[in-house]
Amino acid sequence: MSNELDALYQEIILDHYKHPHHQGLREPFEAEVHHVNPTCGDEVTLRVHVDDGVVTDVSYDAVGCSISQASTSVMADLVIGKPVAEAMGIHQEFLTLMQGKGTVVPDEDVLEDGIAFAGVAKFPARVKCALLSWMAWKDATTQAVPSDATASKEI
Amino acid sequence: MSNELDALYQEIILDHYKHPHHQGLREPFEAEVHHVNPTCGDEVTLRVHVDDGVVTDVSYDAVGCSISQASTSVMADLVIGKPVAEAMGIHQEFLTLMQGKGTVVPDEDVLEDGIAFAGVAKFPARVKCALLSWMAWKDATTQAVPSDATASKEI
Amino acid sequence: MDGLLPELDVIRKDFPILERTFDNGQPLVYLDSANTSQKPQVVIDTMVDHLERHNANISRAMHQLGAESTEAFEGARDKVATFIGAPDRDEVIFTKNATESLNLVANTLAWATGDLAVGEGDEVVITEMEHHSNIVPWQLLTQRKGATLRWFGLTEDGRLDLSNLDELINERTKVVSLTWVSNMLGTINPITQIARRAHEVGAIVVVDASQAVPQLPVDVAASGADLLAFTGHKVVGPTGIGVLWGKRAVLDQLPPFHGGGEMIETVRMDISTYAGIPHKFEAGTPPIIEAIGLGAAVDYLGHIGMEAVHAHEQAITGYALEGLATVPGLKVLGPLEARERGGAISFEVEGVHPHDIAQVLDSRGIAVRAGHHCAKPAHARFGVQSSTRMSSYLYTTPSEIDALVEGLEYTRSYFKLG
Amino acid sequence: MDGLLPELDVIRKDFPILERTFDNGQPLVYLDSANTSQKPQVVIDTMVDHLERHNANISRAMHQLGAESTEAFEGARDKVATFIGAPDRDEVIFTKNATESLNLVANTLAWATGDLAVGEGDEVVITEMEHHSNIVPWQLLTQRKGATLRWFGLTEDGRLDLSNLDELINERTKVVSLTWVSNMLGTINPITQIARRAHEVGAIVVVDASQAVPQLPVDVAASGADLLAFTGHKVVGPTGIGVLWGKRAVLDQLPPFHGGGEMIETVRMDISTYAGIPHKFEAGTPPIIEAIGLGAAVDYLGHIGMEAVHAHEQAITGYALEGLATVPGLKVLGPLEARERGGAISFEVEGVHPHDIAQVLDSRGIAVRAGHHCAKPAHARFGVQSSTRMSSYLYTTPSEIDALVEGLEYTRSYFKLG
Ligand SMILES: Cc1ncc(COP(=O)(O)O)c(C=O)c1O
Ligand SMILES: Cc1ncc(COP(=O)(O)O)c(C=O)c1O
Repeated sequence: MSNELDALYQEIILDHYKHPHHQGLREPFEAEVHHVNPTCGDEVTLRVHVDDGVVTDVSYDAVGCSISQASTSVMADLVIGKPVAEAMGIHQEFLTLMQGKGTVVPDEDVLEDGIAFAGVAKFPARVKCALLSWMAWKDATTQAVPSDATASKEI
Repeated sequence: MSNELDALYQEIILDHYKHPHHQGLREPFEAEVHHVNPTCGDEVTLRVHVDDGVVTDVSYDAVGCSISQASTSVMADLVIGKPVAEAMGIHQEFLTLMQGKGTVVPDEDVLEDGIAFAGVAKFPARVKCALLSWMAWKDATTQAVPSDATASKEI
Repeated sequence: MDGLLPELDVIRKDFPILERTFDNGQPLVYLDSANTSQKPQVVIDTMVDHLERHNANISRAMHQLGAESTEAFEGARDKVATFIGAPDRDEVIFTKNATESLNLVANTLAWATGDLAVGEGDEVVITEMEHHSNIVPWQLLTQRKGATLRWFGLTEDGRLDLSNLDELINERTKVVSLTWVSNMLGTINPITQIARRAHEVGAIVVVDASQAVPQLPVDVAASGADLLAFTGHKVVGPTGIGVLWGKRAVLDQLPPFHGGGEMIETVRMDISTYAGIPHKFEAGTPPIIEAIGLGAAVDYLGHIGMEAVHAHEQAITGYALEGLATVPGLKVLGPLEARERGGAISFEVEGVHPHDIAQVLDSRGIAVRAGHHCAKPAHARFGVQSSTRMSSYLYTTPSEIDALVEGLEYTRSYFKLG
Repeated sequence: MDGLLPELDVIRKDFPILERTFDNGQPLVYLDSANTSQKPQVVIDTMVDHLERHNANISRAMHQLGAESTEAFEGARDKVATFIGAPDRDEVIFTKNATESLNLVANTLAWATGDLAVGEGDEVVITEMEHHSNIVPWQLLTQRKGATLRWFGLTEDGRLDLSNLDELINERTKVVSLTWVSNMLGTINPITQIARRAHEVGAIVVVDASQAVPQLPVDVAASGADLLAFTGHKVVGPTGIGVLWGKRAVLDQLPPFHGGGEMIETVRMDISTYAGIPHKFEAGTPPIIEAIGLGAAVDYLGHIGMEAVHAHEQAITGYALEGLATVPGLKVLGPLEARERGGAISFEVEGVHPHDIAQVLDSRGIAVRAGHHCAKPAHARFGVQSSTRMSSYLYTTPSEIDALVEGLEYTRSYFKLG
């Protein structure tokens, strides 16, 4: 049973959980959103600062389990500094991994620490935890950026 | 299977069905009621004329199956001419017979042709048919007679 | 006989109750499937397996049993969505029966604001052949909101009288709600044509598909319906489960129905926010086992194929119409062509009341329905209080129809009709 | 240990799921009964027997199967009435779950006229420890009718703060709705005392007995409730069935809930009249199999005896409270005395999130619930987002509690807490 758990709770996840990156709410920002996981009550308030098409900052205040906290930290690492379109691509890649029920092999070049979440995809009840802040980020970024800008770049 | 049916469809019942007594709506009357069996839609409009504590007339217009039609006819035979309290007693006796699931032995002195309904008590779905007009009669009579009058006499 | 299901004997073996014989030795001849259908073993076994091995509450439970239960429940939603051609699985709302589905719509419309709101001067249109479950909710809505209830009348042969279609459905019409297949007359209504007119004037279309989903291949997206209701127990599924399908755009506009667990996003003492569809309309612990049973039921029907089920129903209905025509004094209420109707056939026999017919048939093991079949206005339209109704399904055999016709002959002789 | 059910091993054998082992070889330790209870074989078998031999629609069906089905369904109503001490069997309304029962009350009150009508200036009183299913319906009612929602706060040890009882329940109060036993804190509330005050000011009292009926001997007539709700799946019955009990005088005054089949007296196109209770509130084909399953469930519990079930729950709860007290950093939310609480125990463990606790326990086969347990306001009151909850039932053994406590120790070590 420990193996099972270890597949879920990778060291990387526990590290991010204990020492989350980019935590806190900062200025400036163009959009702030508040997302909750209705099932368990986990919450995140998240701000996005986009400057000249680049995700310049993601700041947040979040309450939740190790998976959701670590996922928020990894997400911030991954998207900060990236052009919006590229960041959206990473979001899509992470989404595909999470919805793959454990059958998708993650690409470390794209997802970096995010590959540690491959094990989460086998625990359907935890997928929502891992996705909470990614969904919040996408929502906020879509608000922060004029929609046709994102759309056209996404192609 | 014919035996089963014959227990239900006694000759007396079929006779009353084909030639119902006291049919039609007449004057005078103190109360008129309209009852329906919500399950099947059978209906009866029934009038009661009480004179000096005696059920002087019961007149009706009814749509329904053989059991409900025959029961109405037999009921009218039984209560017309009886003091209200005595008629209420007969009503109670018939009710007991119907609710007895076939275990109650009817008293021919009280129920006369009504004893033919003993077989109906074994068919739960038909008990409502047999009781429709009796319930209507009780309702109308209670309206026609000041309540304490009935109550005190019922003892 | 053309159109009968090829392996009817094998299909009958799937339904344990069909082996039932009564105390008097008579085998069951079940001709009351429009009232409720019988259940194949696979539906029963699926429910039992879940109860004995996987039972847990859903969504909220994160443990293994909870995950298994959630997967089975949401899997049933996928199956239903596929079965009725729903473009989006989240558009499938689980209710307790068709009646709740229809009331859900009428009740949320009562509190809706914006385009969907129903108020004074607005009209709701139904038909004279509706089941009470598609009449009373609209009476309550229109009475409470000061709107007007109107309805299509019926022609002598039991079809909708569409001669005043354009007047009846007009600029004031907010909702048109009608049955796809009548449970009393058997009539199949031209819902797509009526929906077209309704959409022209901006009304939403609610379809009561309680008798259609069991009998016809149903494609909700092509039907013209904005919202569509049916009930589990008539599609070889269990009781306690119904479905409301609706277009996302319409469902999103409606306010929540019941308040409680599962339908919320967040709750504070003073105010709450609500989840998206389907959960917004599924307050409380849903009928979990029942949804799972329904999933197995639509799988079963899907496996046989609804085209085949429909062909079987038409063959049996045609054979029954022929047989019934031989009974003296028998008059069918509704269309006389099998091709234009569903498998419920209501009729009168001169000189015997429907209860008495049903009683005699019952003594021979034949189960039919007698009464108003929850369609009093349609009965009133034809000047009768009640009727006798036989209704077949995929397990019905021609010899069961023969038994019915013989039973009716016997009934006439029992009641000494010439 | 005092109070345990004498033949616990035999009882456990009645529940097939308790023999379940998971893929990793761990046997199931089911400590999530406040979420949903497991089902004894007799409940499953009763449902299967009905489906395989007696299935038919009720009331409306007059044939033999219909008579059998109706008798079984109405027999279940008698059983439930006896089980909860209802003075009149017609006061027992079958719904789909407790949530529907509570919404039925709030929804019909929205359309009530006369004494029961709720409008501007009127107040509805609930408590901060309610399940969402007893919060959201009252928010919707008060918002829609312009009335005011008020609530009892909670004391630090998880009880109702009754210090402002007389102010909170006052001449403006129309409805007081509260839970008998909290599903999060385990608190047993003094409902009779509160009902007395409510009746002084002429308010009606609605009791959410979802956690009380499974655990306590319940006598509705003595409880002080005017209306009382519970849910089948928590009393070893199936999903898809709930109960609303109400005093006849109150139920008679309420307008109908959903419109449709079975709830009518007569229907015309323009207007309808309605049946008396219980049918007035049971539109459509009811959850027949589910009601019959619930009948078998309350028979099963009645046979064991609710005094004995309650004593067992108290013994296990006491043992669990002791065991949990040995886990470093663990804090129980709610009363700490087994005698004053039901069998749901929610707790926090410093340094580990409830999801992570539940996940580690699950890997050892132990099923508990993590989250807000549909009681967000009560969690907010104690400054937490979520908690872990263990909940026992009549089949729970002391060694399962030992497994939980060991599992919590293991969780702490897994997450490297000192
Ligand atoms: C106290 C309480 N009230 C109401 C409910 C709602 O019950 P259901 O989900 O069966 O409607 C529950 C259970 O979830 C409960 O514990
Ligand atoms: C046409 C039609 N509509 C609605 C219903 C109601 O279904 P239920 O009683 O399952 O809610 C029925 C069946 O009784 C029906 O035949």
